[in-house]
Amino acid sequence: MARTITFKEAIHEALDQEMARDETVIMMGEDIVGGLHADGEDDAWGGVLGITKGLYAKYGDRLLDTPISESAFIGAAVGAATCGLRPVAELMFIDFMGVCFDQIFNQAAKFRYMFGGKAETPVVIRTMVGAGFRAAAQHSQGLYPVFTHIPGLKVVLPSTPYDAKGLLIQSIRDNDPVIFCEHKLLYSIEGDVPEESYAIPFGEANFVREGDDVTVVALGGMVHVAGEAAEKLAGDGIQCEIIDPRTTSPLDEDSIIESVEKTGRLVVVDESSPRCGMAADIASLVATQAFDSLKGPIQNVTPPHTPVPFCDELEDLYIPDAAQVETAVRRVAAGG
Amino acid sequence: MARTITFKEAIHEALDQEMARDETVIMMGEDIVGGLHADGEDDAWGGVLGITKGLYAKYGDRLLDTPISESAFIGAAVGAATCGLRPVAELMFIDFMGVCFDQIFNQAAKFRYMFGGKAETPVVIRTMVGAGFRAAAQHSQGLYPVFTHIPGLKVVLPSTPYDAKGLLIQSIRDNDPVIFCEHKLLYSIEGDVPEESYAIPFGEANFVREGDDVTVVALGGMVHVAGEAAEKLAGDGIQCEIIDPRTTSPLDEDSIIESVEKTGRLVVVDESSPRCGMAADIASLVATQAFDSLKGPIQNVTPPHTPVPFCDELEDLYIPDAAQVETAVRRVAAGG
Amino acid sequence: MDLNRQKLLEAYEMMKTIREFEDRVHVEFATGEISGFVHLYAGEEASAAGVCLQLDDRDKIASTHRGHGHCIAKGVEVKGMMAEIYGKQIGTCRGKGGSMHIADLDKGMMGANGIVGGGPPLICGAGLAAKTLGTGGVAVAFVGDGGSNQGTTLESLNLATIWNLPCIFVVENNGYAETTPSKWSVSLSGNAVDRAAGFGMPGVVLDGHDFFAVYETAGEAVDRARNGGGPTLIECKLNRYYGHFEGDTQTYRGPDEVKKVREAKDCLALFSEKVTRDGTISGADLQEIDDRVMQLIEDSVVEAKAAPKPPAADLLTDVYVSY
Amino acid sequence: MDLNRQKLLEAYEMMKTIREFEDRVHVEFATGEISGFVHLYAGEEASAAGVCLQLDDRDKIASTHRGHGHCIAKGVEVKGMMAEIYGKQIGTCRGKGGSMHIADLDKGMMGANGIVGGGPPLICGAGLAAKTLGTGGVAVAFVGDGGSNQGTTLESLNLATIWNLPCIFVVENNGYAETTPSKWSVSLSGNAVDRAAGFGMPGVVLDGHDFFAVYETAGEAVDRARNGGGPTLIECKLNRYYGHFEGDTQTYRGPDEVKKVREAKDCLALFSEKVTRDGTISGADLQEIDDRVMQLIEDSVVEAKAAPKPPAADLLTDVYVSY
Ligand SMILES: Cc1ncc(C[n+]2csc(CCOP(=O)(O)OP(=O)(O)O)c2C)c(N)n1
Ligand SMILES: Cc1ncc(C[n+]2csc(CCOP(=O)(O)OP(=O)(O)O)c2C)c(N)n1
Ligand SMILES: [Mg+2]
Ligand SMILES: [Mg+2]
Repeated sequence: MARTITFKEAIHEALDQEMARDETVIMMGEDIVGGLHADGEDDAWGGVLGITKGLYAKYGDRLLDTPISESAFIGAAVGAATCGLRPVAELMFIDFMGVCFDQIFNQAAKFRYMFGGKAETPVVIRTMVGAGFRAAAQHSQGLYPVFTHIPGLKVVLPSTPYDAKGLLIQSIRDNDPVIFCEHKLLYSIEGDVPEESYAIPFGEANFVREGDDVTVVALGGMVHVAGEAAEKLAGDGIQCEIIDPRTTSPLDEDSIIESVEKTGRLVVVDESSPRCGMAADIASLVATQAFDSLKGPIQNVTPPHTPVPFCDELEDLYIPDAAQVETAVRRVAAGG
Repeated sequence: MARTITFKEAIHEALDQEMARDETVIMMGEDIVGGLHADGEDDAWGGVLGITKGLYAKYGDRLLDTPISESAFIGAAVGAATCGLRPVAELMFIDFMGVCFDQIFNQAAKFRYMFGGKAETPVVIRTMVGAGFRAAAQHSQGLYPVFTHIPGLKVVLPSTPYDAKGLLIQSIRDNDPVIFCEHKLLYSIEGDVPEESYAIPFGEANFVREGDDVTVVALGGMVHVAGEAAEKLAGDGIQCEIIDPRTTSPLDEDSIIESVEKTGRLVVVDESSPRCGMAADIASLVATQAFDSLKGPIQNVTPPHTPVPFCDELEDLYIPDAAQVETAVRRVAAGG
Repeated sequence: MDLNRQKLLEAYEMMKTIREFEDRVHVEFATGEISGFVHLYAGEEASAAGVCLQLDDRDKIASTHRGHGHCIAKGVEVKGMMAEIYGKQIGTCRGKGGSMHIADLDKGMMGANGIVGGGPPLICGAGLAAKTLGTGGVAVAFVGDGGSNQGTTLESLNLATIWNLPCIFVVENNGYAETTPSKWSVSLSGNAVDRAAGFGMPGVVLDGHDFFAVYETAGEAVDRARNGGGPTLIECKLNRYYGHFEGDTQTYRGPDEVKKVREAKDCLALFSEKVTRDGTISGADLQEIDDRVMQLIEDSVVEAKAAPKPPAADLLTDVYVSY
Repeated sequence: MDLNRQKLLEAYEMMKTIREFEDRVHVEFATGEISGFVHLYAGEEASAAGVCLQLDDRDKIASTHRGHGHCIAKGVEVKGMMAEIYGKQIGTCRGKGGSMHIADLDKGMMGANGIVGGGPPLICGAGLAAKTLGTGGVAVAFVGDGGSNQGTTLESLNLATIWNLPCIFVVENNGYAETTPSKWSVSLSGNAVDRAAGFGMPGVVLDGHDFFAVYETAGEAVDRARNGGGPTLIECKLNRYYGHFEGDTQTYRGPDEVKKVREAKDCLALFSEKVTRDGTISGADLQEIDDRVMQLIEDSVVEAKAAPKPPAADLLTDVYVSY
């Protein structure tokens, strides 16, 4: 039975159902219970945005508050994952990766390969990504391209409540280390989500909208921006095919290529930094694998090569918007 | 007066000349003096590969050995750079970025922007990159795409002794944070290097070889691999234009585009991981900015999406070789 | 202590300015006109003031996400700060940094920091620069109890010792890191100061509501650092009056916790009482300062609100010195 | 101490196996047939053996770049290890890890580690898993004096305390991190143990050449951990016989430094002397072990050399469980 719930609720529900289903699922992070060892209410916060609130009442010690020691507790999640648990660790903002990246990219990501196939590390790192919160340069980054770059990691970037739930359940059941990226502007969006548990397989893009004229690959929050542009463009007879890869690693290359084979035109819309970013990655995929189908230049719509500014107006300029996508689509539709 | 010296000597010489020229240049890193506080010989190591050996005798306390606390000492270099020094910090292997990345990407890289243009952070981080040393998964990575991804950082990747000296001098004189990547397999290569001091500007690619048929953009150690392939191909009448960007950030986009406008064909050869890597970045640049000049698909030659294996034979298979470049060039030359 | 009347008035004005600044930001934030994450320092003023009044122009500080108090204490212009929090072009950082990133290098203020534990390594660098350049300067890292558990902080303690740096680490232990109590998160003891010895430096713990205690201890640490005696760790036990950030309902705190602290441990009240009791300073003197401070804060809000946002072009500027 | 004859013979065989393994790798490395970075544990055997003989199958260890000794002590197969160092398919890690990455999770050996300080966070996780799953297991992180300065290690000490984990941190202080002496780099005192108290855990320092001292102290720490008493820090003062890695000329060491240590502080000699002195064990018993060990090492080298390299296809396998 599907109901309309928020992205945030979908994440909470996925965690709840998996913790209920599997006793080896545990969670850890800063203030994910929140207040536990203090004098006031237990479970006061449930994470900085309240996403895990209520889980402590159900699962008790399987939720662990942590000190501000990301290397130690993310590393502990990684270590515990090799010892029979399925930890879900919360890195509050992906921007904090700089104090704990080693445990993710040199340890979790490489164990299986370095150890000759004799390790499994089923750890999930949930983390907030993206701009739009007026949170400035150190709390607004995408950074998932950095994780996508690392062999051994899987990277998930849901854009809807439905996908958030199904992909998080898959992340927890998956036997490889997964970076689960939650775009902070999406938490409040609503969508139909089945009550029952379901897993969405990795590496299967979602065709958000079908169309014959231009392929638009959009990621995370940008899926909605692209949708807005597509709506407008449809009025002018330009039909966009919007593809949401949902996971950047593995990437559903086939779906992207197939679509470009049909449309001959590609726009990639992504909110992470442009250099060595996701847009470049996907543009390169198509330029190397589906070049002959292309009728004209690929257009990437990304922020500029700058940190994220604080001031609202500048931040709004920083984030790609529907108008930019529209322009890009019109340009490729006109060309070739 | 130019003499033939090694890449390693060129780096030593650049450091020596800059320390002599400018008293605010200091150096820090693990064992860069080596033995200083111990009972045997001072300056016993001069860094793990002996590159800084001899500088302590000349510059004394301006070289600082450090504990194995990369966050603290890389951060100290960053902090000192905002207080009137020009520190050159050595991160022994770029693979160790995971324990200190925050000080680089959230602090050094963002100060100027976050502080409204009121900061300069002239810090250089020298670091070893690349595979081929049989050093396995945690000591053999490229990782410069991760730094290239970050706005606010400059990233340098020299391929010859001449470039190593000139680019390192520029790095030290530069007023922005610079990641200076030394490919460990290049240390022993020789080349002509002027004795006098000179700086090579950033963002100016080197046309290693001119040719009309195929543009080959190659980076770091791959410049030599591409050269080998080009030599062979020339025998068969295929003329490669080899471009070595020398700095990945800033990237000399114009030179790459101009060359592709001439040849219509592009092969990118890079040793870093393929996803969101340098090859993808450059392929995307061309697919978005010079598409109409392209006569056929771009070919990227990179390692597979795997960690670096230990065993010699597997590592050799991992690293792109001249045969792979040759095949790629022949394919693009034949197509379109 | 070298606290003459002049210096006492200065201390009071500094603390009062911080308090009024924070109280006002609290009020203005609630109107919705201020964006982003804002962490207020109210209640902790004696720490910033007691330390920074021992510093001079050669000296550097690095702060935390809760940075306004340190900024004001190190002499950053209040109007620029307020405008920065409003994201305006006349802000200290041209509106590009916001509350969590106010910095003014010319004043020796190396930045608030969005990364817990971001400051201590930088301060090792500031100390190293002072030592290398022979400026005689010292460098102070402020860090929270939560930040005292960050590896970057712990490494910095050791580095400062073995490099013999003129550094001071001030742990402002306000009892919480967000909701997490320091009595649990800091080695189960709640005492960050206990770590000093293991890192080879003197450690002092004190009542951080007491300006005089902070001032005296900081003075000793600064002297030691300036004279080549190396680093010190100072732990100030104190309290924050508002939530972790604006919007925090603070249900994790005991019911009357903040109320009690405000009544018994207010650093401004304690200070006023002490200096007026012995007659050095009159109530009227303080009132005069209060009035001036209120006016300054009022003006800073009015000017901040009226000021223009940065132009669109600013999005792309100041990423690099040259590129 | 529960050291019966059987256990003593086991201890001797373990230490002897490590010694012969390392001595032989040293010799073989010089021929050029072994690639990469190889860090030998010779001289430090009493630490690995003293600790690991207190552990059982439920228990986990994490090691460092200098990992061979810990692997052998935790029961990893010597032939597989040797083959791994040669990069062969029959190696513990199919030739894909090499000396710095030998791991055998089935044996509770969570890996050597190329990253200094990589192990302690992982060991917090192993301890947490044991606690959560109620296995009764304990988890031990070995870390060098150099590694004791890494933020990851320091954070882990605090985490283990506040989560009350069944963890033990064994700092093997061999006097150097590469060329850098611990008497300087570790808080100027050279004593990592001094940090234990600040992180709320017992700390014990001992002579790491003395198997009996290590064994006894480790036993107490293991007992405490198993019984819910939380973590312990043990610092073993010891020496390495070879260079930091193979190829290191060690000119940073005092002229006769290693020679003197080998003469006065050899853990195998001290052990043999003690157990033969009181007659529990005869020289012939030890000789028998020596012979067996020599043969094992000889066989492991012969087999390793003869074994095939992994097939080319292995380059692409085992990046993920599924992708
Ligand atoms: C590396 C990092 N981890 C987590 C956070 C999120 N965060 C911001 S402030 C804070 C609590 C800090 O507590 P404390 O250091 O005691 O300072 P206080 O807020 O009490 O002044 C946390 C967890 C962060 N900004 N950076
Ligand atoms: C994070 C990190 N920094 C630096 C290195 C390089 N490195 C490898 S071993 C070593 C010295 C380690 O010293 P110690 O911890 O005392 O162990 P020991 O070698 O003495 O056994 C260094 C600096 C590394 N591998 N990882
Ligand atoms: Mg606090
Ligand atoms: Mg050591």
